[in-house]
Amino acid sequence: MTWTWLIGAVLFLILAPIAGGLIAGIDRKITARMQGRVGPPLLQPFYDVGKLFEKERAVVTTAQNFYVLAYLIFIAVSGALFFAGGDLLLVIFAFTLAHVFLVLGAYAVHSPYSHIGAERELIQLMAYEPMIILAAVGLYMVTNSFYVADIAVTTVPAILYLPGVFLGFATILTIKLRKSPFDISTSHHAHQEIVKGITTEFSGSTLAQVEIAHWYENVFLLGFIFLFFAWNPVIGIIAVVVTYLAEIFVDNVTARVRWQAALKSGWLAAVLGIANLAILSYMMLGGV
Amino acid sequence: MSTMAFLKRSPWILHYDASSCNGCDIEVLACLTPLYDVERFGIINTGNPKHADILMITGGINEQNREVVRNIYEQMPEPKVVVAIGVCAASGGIFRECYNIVGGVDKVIPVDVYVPGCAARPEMIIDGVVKALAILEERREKMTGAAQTKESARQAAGEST
Amino acid sequence: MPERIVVPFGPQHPVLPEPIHLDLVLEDETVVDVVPSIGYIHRGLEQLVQKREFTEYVYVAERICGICSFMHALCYSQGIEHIMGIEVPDRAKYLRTIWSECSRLHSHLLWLGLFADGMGFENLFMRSWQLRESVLDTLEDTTGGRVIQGTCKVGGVRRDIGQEKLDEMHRALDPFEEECRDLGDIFLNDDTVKYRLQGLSVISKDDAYALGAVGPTARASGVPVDHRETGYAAYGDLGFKPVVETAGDCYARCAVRVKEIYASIDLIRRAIDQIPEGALDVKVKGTPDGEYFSRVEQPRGEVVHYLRGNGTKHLARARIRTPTLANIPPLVKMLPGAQLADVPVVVLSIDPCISCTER
Amino acid sequence: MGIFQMTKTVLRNLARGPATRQYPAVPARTGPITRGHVTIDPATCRSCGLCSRRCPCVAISIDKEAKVWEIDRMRCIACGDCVEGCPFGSLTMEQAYLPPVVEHVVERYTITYVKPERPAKKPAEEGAGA
Amino acid sequence: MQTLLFLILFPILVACLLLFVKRTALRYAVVALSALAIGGASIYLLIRYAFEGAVYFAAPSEAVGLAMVAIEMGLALFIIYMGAKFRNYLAIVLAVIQAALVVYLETTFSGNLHAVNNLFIDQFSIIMALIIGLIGSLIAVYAVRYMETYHHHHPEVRDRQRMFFFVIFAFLAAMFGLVFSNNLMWLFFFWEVTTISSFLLIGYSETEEATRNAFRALVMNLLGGVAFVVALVFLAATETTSGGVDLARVLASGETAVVLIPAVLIGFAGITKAALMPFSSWLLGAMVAPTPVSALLHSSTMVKAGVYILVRFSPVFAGTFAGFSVGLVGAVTFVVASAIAISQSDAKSVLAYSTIANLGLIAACAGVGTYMLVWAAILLIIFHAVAKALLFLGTGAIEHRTGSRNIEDMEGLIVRMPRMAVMMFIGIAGMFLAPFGMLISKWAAIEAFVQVPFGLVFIAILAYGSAVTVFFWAKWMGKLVAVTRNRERVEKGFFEEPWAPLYIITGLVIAAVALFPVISSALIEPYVLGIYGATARLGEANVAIMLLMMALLLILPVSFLLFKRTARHLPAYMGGRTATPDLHFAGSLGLTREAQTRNYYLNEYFGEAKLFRPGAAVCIVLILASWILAGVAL
Amino acid sequence: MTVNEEQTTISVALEDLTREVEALHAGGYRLVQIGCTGTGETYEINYSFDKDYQYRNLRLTVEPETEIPSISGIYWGAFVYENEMHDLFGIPVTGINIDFKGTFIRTAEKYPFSVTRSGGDRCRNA
Repeated sequence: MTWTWLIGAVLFLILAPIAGGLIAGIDRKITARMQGRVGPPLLQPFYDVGKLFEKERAVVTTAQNFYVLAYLIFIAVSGALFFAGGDLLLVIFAFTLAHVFLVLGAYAVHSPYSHIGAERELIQLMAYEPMIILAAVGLYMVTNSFYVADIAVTTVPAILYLPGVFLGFATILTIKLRKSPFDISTSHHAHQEIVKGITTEFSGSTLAQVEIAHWYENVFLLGFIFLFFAWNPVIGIIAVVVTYLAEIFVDNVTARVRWQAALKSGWLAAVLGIANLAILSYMMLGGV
Repeated sequence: MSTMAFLKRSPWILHYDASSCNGCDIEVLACLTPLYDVERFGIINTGNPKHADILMITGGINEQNREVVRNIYEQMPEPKVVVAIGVCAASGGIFRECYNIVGGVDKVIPVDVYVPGCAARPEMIIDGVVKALAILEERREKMTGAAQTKESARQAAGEST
Repeated sequence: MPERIVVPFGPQHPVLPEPIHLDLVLEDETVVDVVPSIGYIHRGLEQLVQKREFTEYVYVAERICGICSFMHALCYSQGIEHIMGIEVPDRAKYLRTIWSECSRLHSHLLWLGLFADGMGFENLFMRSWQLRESVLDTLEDTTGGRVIQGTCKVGGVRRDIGQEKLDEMHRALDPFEEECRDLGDIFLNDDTVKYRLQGLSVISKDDAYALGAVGPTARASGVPVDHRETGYAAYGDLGFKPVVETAGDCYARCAVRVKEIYASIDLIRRAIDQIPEGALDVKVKGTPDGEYFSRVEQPRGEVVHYLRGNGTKHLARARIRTPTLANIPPLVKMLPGAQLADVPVVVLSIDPCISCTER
Repeated sequence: MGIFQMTKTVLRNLARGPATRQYPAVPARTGPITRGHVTIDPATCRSCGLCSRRCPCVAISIDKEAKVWEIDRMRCIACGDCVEGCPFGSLTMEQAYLPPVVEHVVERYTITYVKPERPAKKPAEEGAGA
Repeated sequence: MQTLLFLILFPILVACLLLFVKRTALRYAVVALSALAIGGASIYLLIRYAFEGAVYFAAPSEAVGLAMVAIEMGLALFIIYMGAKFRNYLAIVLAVIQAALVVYLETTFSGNLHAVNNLFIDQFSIIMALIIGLIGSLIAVYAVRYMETYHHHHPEVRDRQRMFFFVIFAFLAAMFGLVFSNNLMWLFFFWEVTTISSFLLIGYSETEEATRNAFRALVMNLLGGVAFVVALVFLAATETTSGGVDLARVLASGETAVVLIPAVLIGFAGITKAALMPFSSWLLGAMVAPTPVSALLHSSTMVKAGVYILVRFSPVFAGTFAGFSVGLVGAVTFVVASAIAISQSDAKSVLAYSTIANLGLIAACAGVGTYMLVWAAILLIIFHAVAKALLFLGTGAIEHRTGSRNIEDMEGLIVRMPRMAVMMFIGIAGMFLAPFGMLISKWAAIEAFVQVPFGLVFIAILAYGSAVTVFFWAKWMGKLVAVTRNRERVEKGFFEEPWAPLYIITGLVIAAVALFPVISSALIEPYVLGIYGATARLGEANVAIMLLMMALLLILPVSFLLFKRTARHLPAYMGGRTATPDLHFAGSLGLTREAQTRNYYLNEYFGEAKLFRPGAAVCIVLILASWILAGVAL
Repeated sequence: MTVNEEQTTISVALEDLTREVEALHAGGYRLVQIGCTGTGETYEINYSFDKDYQYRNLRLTVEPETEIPSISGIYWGAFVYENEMHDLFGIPVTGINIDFKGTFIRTAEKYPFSVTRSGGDRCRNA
């Protein structure tokens, strides 16, 4: 057993917030350009988070800090597991656990808006969970391993076998990135009927932690996209960039949908994934 | 403690219409739009007092709004500043003599910056925010100082729980 | 089913540019009951008529609302002119029409932006407001103010628009219309927008009429009420036809406004073509004595200024019934059954102007 | 295609670059008749008080005895009625806007008009209260 | 051998003793002591036999067999009597058919009804025995106090506690017998005893609803019973090839095609007992019974008998289409029941649906029956038993304290009953969150299904099913942790509450997580290895990670200390309206209203009315398919 | 193209109000507004209706404190005007379908437009 996995994890824990913040900055800049604006400085996300840490500590209930901290830690842990090359399913479950903590934080504050945000977050969770599991299964079917370490070094162009899964995953990626049309539980940009939804009652450093967790999450998700193209790192990186740009684009050309549509989209994406996998397994059986 | 002063690079605003005629409100919103784009300065219109640093109030505040304004002001975490936008927010403006107008935001909560005009223009509002930033920064320094003193006093007293 | 969520919606709320409060009762996210409450912008400016001379009151009327500003001034002035029997010069009438329609453009574009924002479509909000800025620039160049014009007065208008500027405006209209049509296409054809709007909160023609809906809210349900048909100001000369839709849902309400933008551009074009030379105002002599219900079609619908003079410099009473007030009963009927996510969309679909409503 | 109807606009925005007016760097856009703020030429004011009477907000007050002309900037709605009404052309509507202030401002000007002799202009300007 | 007999017979003894105990204090003493004895014995069993693999015992057969038939006839008569009394003729018909078949079996095939060894024990039996011995007896202890309060709250219900505890202990005995029997005739006997026990306990309150639900349970279980007897007849008839009624011989017979038919029939009995769709309604109806009954019979033990038998037969199912079909019944049940659980607000209904769902999942694993899946299924049985028992008992305790078992009314439990809330939290976390057991099993199941032909169907179902599971558990958790202001604390000190069983079970939940690698390597893996010659185990690195996560969870509360001092407390955002900390705000019409936060139930999509019928229909088709496929295979 | 607008005003007695309004309702008129004017000692209440720009105005003159029947049973949307009338003028209106009981428009002083209001300066911040 080597210690290389530890390097991946540590690098993720250190670099992901930096990369995530930069990605967020670039995202905001590009979004602004798409809207005909100049947009904030590139480092704006860091200023924001730095500012939030400077603010007074104000809470509705002390318990909220516990849940948010747990959210941050488990997001970081699941990302670290991923970059350490761990079992993809375990990563996904840790990831779900992290989100459940965020939801619980929103429930704990016991306020109408964060409550609705929490319910919606759960609906989102329910919407994307099947697809994310299927994505892992799809990668397994192609590479014969659930371990990220194995999937990442595969020579099989997974995307060619899993176009449907990838499309489905791209759909739920919109939910995960909290981008329009699926930014129903909380929203970065446009105003929302539920104020800030799940983060309504979080302020100051608590909100900053949510933000940092989001950076971690984004890097992790981009890493996940990379797995589909892992056989060629150059193409992989290009694909990640293109996918993210496409997400920004979609964010900018759609209205937010209702939760029903979010749920249906997520589940239909999963159906797409299933169809892809069914064909794949048929082909594999036929090939034997 | 930190003296990085991120605060003035990332002022998040909260806008509330406390009995104004809409004129100033739409100009506040216009600040967000491509032509003025206050996000250049890191400004985001949060709409949520818990996230906001700058409270922008328009209008002369009527009887019902008194409580609301006080309420959202209290809900904003320190450090915070209040910018009164338009002459109504400063003095009640043309509605000053109406029976239902309190007449100026400063009669309800402390105001730090007054932006004149009827309606205040986006450029003036931007100026107002810039002016508020200096005050915000001042307040932050004071707050960190105070917190440190308090913390050390507490530790000295050996207080627990 | 006792599982009902009660949410205080507003007065301070990010999707509400103006304070109004709703007590929402939800089942899951479906609105089952809504009790609105207003009064956060009630200033009591109707009573100011007793402290301001009737000619000065036009400044107050302008500030009933910063969006419908010009048309409030217009409605007020027309009312006084009717009571005092003043005939306004034709050029002033045309100028009033041009400014009215510019205001309508700016109001509708503003509304489209807010509406997009309510749907969570940030880019569309930005785009609408970006277009609106060119209208505001024109207004500023011709009246001196972006949102509060201050050019209408009893007896005429305070400023002229030079021929040069008129020509410039005329030239600018074509590219502007093209951009507006692009914008309108997005509102009318985009799938996500349609998904959010179609079939949402339908008000039938009969209901709309019975509930006293006015303006685009009524016209979207097929009730062809548009006060411009009575031909006040210069509308009588311009061949005006109201825009009417029949579906009665939020999409129709949006469509009416989008098409009114095109209509307004057309009206401005024709008004600039036909504008006659002449005086800008007539001297106002004497004081008003008598009463009149002055009505004007604002972007949000029909506004009624009931003015009553008693022969002194101060009016005895000004009672202003604004379109939003008339549209509140339909709104109360629209909300139940909608989703929470639709609440801002439905509320915005009547284009509420709370500061008008409450005065 | 119904979906992504916004594409054209987005691409145009990307191609054209930002429409933003870089406000603090570029001065604010004003028109020729923009109503910014009212200024007085104390040298020509004859203390008739018409402006004060016309003002719909009671922002202007004038003390004929003390020869003081006051304007409460926090009341003035810049309607320009006073300028139109001034029979001596002492008032002008400037295009420039007033800067924000941290205190309520009432600007005072001492009227220097003394009969038809040469009046000495006093360079009082805004920001008196700051 | 002695321990086995002790575990079967001792509870009967206690049961009879309890028939004569009237006073609660005395009953408590008796129950607690016997619980100690039973628990101790089952732990002894673990220590004694854990490392020995399957051990068989030749117990006296003739006399016992006869006695059993006699008792079975007696029970049939009892059912006929009850059926006549309450005019439930279907029950009578089924009981008569069953009795007739038993008589037919005894008379026609009397020579074929012998097993070499009547009793046996292996690691799987040990696990089951531990569940029954520890959880079952803890529930019994809890029930003493509970029933006292129950009658206090429900004066209209006739006090039949002596009968109640008699049945409880008789049931424990039957359960032990069930998992130790190698003779399928014996197994069937104990099977029937659990059916009757369940009938008696569900109908305890003697209300019309209770009686109706009791009969529903009876009828459905009898249906399974009939199938069981038919299977026995078939086995007896084909004794030479199939191995007759000797379980070990049947499983080892190798004549898959022959054995498959009885396996499918017994599997059907398992399906009815495990309340899979379309038979789920009896378990839901059973929720009218006092909570300990729900906990004991309908979540932790009796329904486990259903999946126990399925798991036992999974080597037979493995690789057959019939087995696949049975597995699909489980999978469909899993997703449909989970989805319906979303629309429920009654805590016991949610628990019931979740039980059905999890049993479905276990059945899915058992039906497909590869070694990894059997491994996962047994793990599921363990974790489900502990967590569900905790949740049921917790719900009962909450109901007695707050007067409601509606989840909405559990809002702010963390403030009102903090210890109970933490226990419930742990229980719920045990049902779906990452470091806890159920999720480990799900994870294993997914990894296993991937390797099965057509396993994709199961994976797809599992993916959706676990997504909806997260939804309904998390929203319940959210209710518990909501920090409500101005609410009174209604909980007493640690030792003042009669919650000792709860504390212990909470400890068991945590212990199960912490020790699951040990449980797996000491019990499950040897068992699976013994049967399949191969076994599943989780990667060591992953186990370490899971433990790390557990540790983190325990460390995190430290953050409370971090924040406590300096934070300023703000009231919740109420749109700027004047509001009090307990969420009353100034509403329209001048009224003061309370902001209410209620969970979503999404009835439109996940309503019982909407999903049950299609789900049941699919399951019926699948069950029929399993029969046909088994027939075709023959 | 242009429609001529006509305005007519008819005085009605309190007891005839409901009947008249019903007649207009039956005649296909829509409710435009209800407005109130204080005229020294009494209130003039204008019920305005419109049909194809024909403006009909029912004028009711009442003493202060006279209870007025609500017409919200006939025109559902009348409640906004009636509540407003109550809140600003202090005119008691009975039987409003959505009765805000004085909380529709909350004012710093009660019934600012009431004719019976005891003196005092109505201006604030003068």
